[in-house]
Amino acid sequence: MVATVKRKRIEILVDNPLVPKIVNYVKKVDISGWSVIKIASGGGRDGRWQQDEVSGAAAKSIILLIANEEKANQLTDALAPLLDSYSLLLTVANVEVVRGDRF
Amino acid sequence: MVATVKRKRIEILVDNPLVPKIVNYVKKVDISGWSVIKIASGGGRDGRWQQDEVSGAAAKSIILLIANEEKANQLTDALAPLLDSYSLLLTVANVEVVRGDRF
Amino acid sequence: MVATVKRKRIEILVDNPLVPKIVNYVKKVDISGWSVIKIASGGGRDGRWQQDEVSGAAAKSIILLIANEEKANQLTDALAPLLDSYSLLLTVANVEVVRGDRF
Amino acid sequence: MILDTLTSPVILFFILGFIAAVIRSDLAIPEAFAKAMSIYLMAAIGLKGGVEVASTGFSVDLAAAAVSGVLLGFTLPILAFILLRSFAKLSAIDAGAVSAHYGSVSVVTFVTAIELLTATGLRPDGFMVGVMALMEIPAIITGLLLARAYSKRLKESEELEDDGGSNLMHEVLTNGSVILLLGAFMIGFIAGAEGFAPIEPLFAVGFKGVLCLFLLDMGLIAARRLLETRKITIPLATLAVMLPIINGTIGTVVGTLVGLDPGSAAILGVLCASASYIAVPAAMRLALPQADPGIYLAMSLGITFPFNILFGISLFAAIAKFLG
Amino acid sequence: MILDTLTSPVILFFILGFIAAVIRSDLAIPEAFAKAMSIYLMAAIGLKGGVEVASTGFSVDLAAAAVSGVLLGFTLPILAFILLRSFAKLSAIDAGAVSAHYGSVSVVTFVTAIELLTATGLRPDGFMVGVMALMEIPAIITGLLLARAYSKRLKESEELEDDGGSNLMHEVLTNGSVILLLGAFMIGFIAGAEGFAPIEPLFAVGFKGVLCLFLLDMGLIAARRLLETRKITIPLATLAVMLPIINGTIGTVVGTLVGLDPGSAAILGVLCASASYIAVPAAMRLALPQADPGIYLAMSLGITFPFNILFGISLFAAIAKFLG
Amino acid sequence: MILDTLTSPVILFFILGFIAAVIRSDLAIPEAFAKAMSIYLMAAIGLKGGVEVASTGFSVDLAAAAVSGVLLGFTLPILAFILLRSFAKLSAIDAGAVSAHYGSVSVVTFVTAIELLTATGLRPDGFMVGVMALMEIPAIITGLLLARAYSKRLKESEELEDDGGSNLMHEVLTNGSVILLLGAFMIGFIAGAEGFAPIEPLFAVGFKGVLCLFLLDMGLIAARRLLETRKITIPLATLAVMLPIINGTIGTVVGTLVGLDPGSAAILGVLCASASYIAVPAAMRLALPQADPGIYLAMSLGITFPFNILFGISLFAAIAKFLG
Ligand SMILES: Nc1ncnc2c1ncn2[C@@H]1O[C@H](COP(=O)(O)O)[C@@H](O)[C@H]1O
Ligand SMILES: Nc1ncnc2c1ncn2[C@@H]1O[C@H](COP(=O)(O)O)[C@@H](O)[C@H]1O
Ligand SMILES: Nc1ncnc2c1ncn2[C@@H]1O[C@H](COP(=O)(O)O)[C@@H](O)[C@H]1O
Ligand code: NA
Ligand code: NA
Ligand code: NA
Repeated sequence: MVATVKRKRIEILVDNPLVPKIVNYVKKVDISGWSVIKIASGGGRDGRWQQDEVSGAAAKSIILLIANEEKANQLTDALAPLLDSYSLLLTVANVEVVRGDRF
Repeated sequence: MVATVKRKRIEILVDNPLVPKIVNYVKKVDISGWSVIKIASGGGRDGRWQQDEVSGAAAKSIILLIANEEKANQLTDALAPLLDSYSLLLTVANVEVVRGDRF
Repeated sequence: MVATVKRKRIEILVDNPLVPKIVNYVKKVDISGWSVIKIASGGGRDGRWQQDEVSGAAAKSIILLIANEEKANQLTDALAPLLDSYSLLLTVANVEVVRGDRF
Repeated sequence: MILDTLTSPVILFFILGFIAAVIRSDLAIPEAFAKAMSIYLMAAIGLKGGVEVASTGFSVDLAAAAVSGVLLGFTLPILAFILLRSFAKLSAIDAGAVSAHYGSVSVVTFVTAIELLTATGLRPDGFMVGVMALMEIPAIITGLLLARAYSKRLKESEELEDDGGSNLMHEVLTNGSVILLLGAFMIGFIAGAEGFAPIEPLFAVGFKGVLCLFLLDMGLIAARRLLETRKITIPLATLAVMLPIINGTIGTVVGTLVGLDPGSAAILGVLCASASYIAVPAAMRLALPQADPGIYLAMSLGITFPFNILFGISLFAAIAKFLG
Repeated sequence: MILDTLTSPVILFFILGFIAAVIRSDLAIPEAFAKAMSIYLMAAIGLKGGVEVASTGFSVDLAAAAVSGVLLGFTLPILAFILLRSFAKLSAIDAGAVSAHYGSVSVVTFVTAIELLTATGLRPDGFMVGVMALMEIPAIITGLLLARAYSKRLKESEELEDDGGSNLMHEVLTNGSVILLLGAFMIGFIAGAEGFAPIEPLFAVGFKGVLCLFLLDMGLIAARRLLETRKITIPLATLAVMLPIINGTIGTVVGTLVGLDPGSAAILGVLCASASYIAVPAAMRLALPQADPGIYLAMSLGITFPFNILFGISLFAAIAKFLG
Repeated sequence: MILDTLTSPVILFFILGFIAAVIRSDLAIPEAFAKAMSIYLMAAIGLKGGVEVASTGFSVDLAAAAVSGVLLGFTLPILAFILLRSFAKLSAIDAGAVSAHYGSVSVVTFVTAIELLTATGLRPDGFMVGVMALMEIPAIITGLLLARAYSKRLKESEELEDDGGSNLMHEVLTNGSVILLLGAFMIGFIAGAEGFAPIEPLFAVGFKGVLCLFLLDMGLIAARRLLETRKITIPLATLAVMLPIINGTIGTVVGTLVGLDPGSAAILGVLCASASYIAVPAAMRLALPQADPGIYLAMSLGITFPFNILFGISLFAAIAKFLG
């Protein structure tokens, strides 16, 4: 069987205009990379929304990150003060990464 | 270190026309919000498909939900009778939500 | 409460042109299906990229699979030799699948 | 006319798409572009139809066509249901879903028919756009009633979802393509030829070219559906060709009998012959989730659509000419 | 002119979209198509403006319009801020964000106004496109300064993000729509009428038709915003109508005073009356993340935009005519 | 001609995109819109080429151009491979991948060249579209053979993926752009001028305008590639300019020698000079996954494409005129 390593899978749900800001934090913590997935529609306390708004200001994305526990903690610590004002949704889960030593 | 709470991460893979119906169930269970991600293509027992069909009837999305265990159970109980006829794929995983008391 | 079964949630981050190749491996291992999600943008050792490139060669997708542990292992074993040359990112997590006996 | 048809660029692009999919090319039209083209085409035909009715006024023909169209929409699914049950041995649920598709209409088949008929001198009346919009819905109702009447399984589970009915009717009546077609028709009617003039360039200049690119996509989709399906039996494939022939002939004959000119009668035939692949599949997924989309999409998109584009339109034109 | 307005296809498509959303139709314009149309519209008006200035040359009017536009952009948010604080009881942060929207401009309102004014013989000068591009930014600065000056919460958290300022200015100055408008303006200016001729067909033929389809989408978006919002109080709704009336009147009067022809004065009024829903929301999400997007989007997209399209443009045209 | 080039709107839009990316504007063309434009452009040039050949008939020139194009496609990568190995010290795998790009062609460079040459009176023959489609593929084969012949690593791993070969040939021959170009060419040929007339408006009216917007996007993409790359060394950057000059000169000379008119000879030069960034990158990702996309995309998109658009086309036109 192939070797795996335990890593954290971080998902950050964020308004599109704020993605570059979050990515800057990711880079400061020196995580190897990131991937952005678009949310097509959704709803919450502010009611429903759909991606098809001329104003992209209310559209959202998920930033997906694989990182080791240490860097994951650094990142969540760095982002914690912004959670409310940016209304981020930040989740962390355990994953096995196959041959994932570089993450 | 920042405080986290344990929550459930629910993913429901569903045909696009049925998304609003599932969202109605989500609202009944009073989960704080939901996010929809488009599936670009895929395959299963019915063969391959791609998003680029004029008829959106066969296209699929994932509804992503963060909820506490109690609400997650309520939702899966409510959706269970529909799993076969709607051919849903419903998974539940554990996540840590950073400062996630409101979910 | 509804019955659930333990399964593996596999995510394979891969360049778009290679998706069909990976899907061939998925079929060989006889996993019941797969779903492809587009990555909108991202960054890694090679710098940033965005989906909006005329050349789709550098764009990426995630292949999402639910499978039992045995098939998950078969797949990761089969893909392991390709991880580096294809620069795949392959993660495996635990999920509960509701009424998921067919996966 | 069949030869004219087969060398028209509109049809050649359809064939190109079909061949590309068959040889497993990765040629693909982005989904957003395809939707944009279908919005453009629906707005354009709605507008043109409305402008035309604004200049000719309402007529007996219009009323006759509208009433026949709606009645045909309600009744044709019954015949389809019987054939699907007896000949193809479908379950009541699947037969109801498929018959709803064949009673409803395909916008692209309609538009292509308008182009081909106009090119051969059989120009249909402008109000047929309105008739098409009206014909999208009735078959859905008949199809559902048939499925409910003949399926034990459905009757039992009915209590579970009592709210389904009103939701469905709302969904069907506010369907995007119905609203856009009727809305553009109204706008064309209100604006009239004079108000339409400033926006005409976009909707006139691009129309046939856009139709070509759209049919390229439809060729890709139809062939991919057909190649991927595992649900089509020989009886089903046979019906996917027979139903358009039967329904189309009935439609053309009825059109002629109620006094439509040959072009409009042929178009009524095309509407009856065509099977929906946008409004109805979505409605069925919602109202009859137990029905198998693999069956109705493969039949309507994979077989009936190409058949109508390549042969059906010419056939009903010939019948209409012969009768007219 | 209001009646003319309400039977123009451009406006009828807006109304169609609005109604479709209100009856909860699933009609939707794909996001990529909407963005494509907005890129097309901005390139087209930029080019046309540049070509026009290339042939007429720079003039005193141009300078007067540009200076007034920029000054109005800087100052109008102050009035809005006062009203939002006192009358609608908004927090300083929310009031700052909203006032930035009302000081900035809406491209689609501008384009629609150009069409409607030209159709009624009040053709504005080509250089007003450049004025519009210049007016996108100043209000953002005033809005932010007001929020910072009057919000305790902001002052405290200021240390946290000291890099914010320079980032924001960069973001705002390199905003895609500003670059595209000014860039297309420059290209039109360099190419001149002769260089523009070969590409004119696309940008001339399609323009009004594309505007129709774009306004269809805007109608859908405006109504959905309004239906989904839970943040709009009666004072806020009142201001979303009063602010365009006040700002638009000021703009038209100023335009007339600095010597613009009635068409251009009316357009300056429309620019002042319109509220941004592309550039400014994105900037506010970045610079004032604590401000509630539910408020500023519902006001600018849900109320002010429809108000200006349906009534505002005609109102400022009337004022300009009366004064001119 | 260089000055004409640099003030043509088509080129100015490219420069605008380039500048926007350099100042890090967030201006972006939605992916679906860009793909839609590229489908439109390919369908349009394919159709026009086919219609033209239908009216002029097959000729010796056509055969000569096709044969030279294919032979150049097979052989030019060898020279590129040698220079990339010796001068830029690339691994055999990377050198094979890059040389395949430079032997193949860029559709947009071709289209832009057609526009610029036609504008300066050097109108190339219609059949060059077919030549371009034929030139997409040969270099892929040469590039792969070179990589396999000179890379130890590849030879060892060969057993692992024996099915690769047939899959790849299928992939390359059914590549979407090849099918669309050749298919539209065939349709134009079958339909002829008369059949083409009804759909011509879309493909004629919009063409140059769409090309402008497409080049705007290409400017953004080229500059972003260049800014983000970390893989470009000075020798690689030098070759990304030298290879187009060398290949383009060879192509123009060969074109003149086999008897093409100056316009067509210049276009053959442009085809040789241009580097693929659609078909070949996808094929390389599949067939040589070990090759670094960061290198070949940065060279072909980031340097060679802008070089050809801004200078290369004018250069080969001058050479062709001088020789012709
Ligand atoms: N740690 C990570 N987490 C999530 N996505 C990643 C990560 N590292 C790389 N990626 C994705 O993989 C792509 C290629 O990464 P690389 O091979 O490092 O250039 C990036 O553009 C990201 O989309
Ligand atoms: N519990 C949740 N699970 C998944 N997504 C959520 C959840 N709550 C909120 N969201 C997403 O976050 C967005 C903003 O939520 P809110 O801040 O509650 O308005 C929503 O539109 C959803 O896309
Ligand atoms: N094991 C699986 N993992 C991920 N997605 C799946 C799986 N099985 C099915 N799917 C998705 O569900 C769709 C329908 O599957 P099926 O009902 O088997 O035809 C497929 O097209 C996939 O997108
Ligand atoms: Na029918
Ligand atoms: Na304003
Ligand atoms: Na080349």
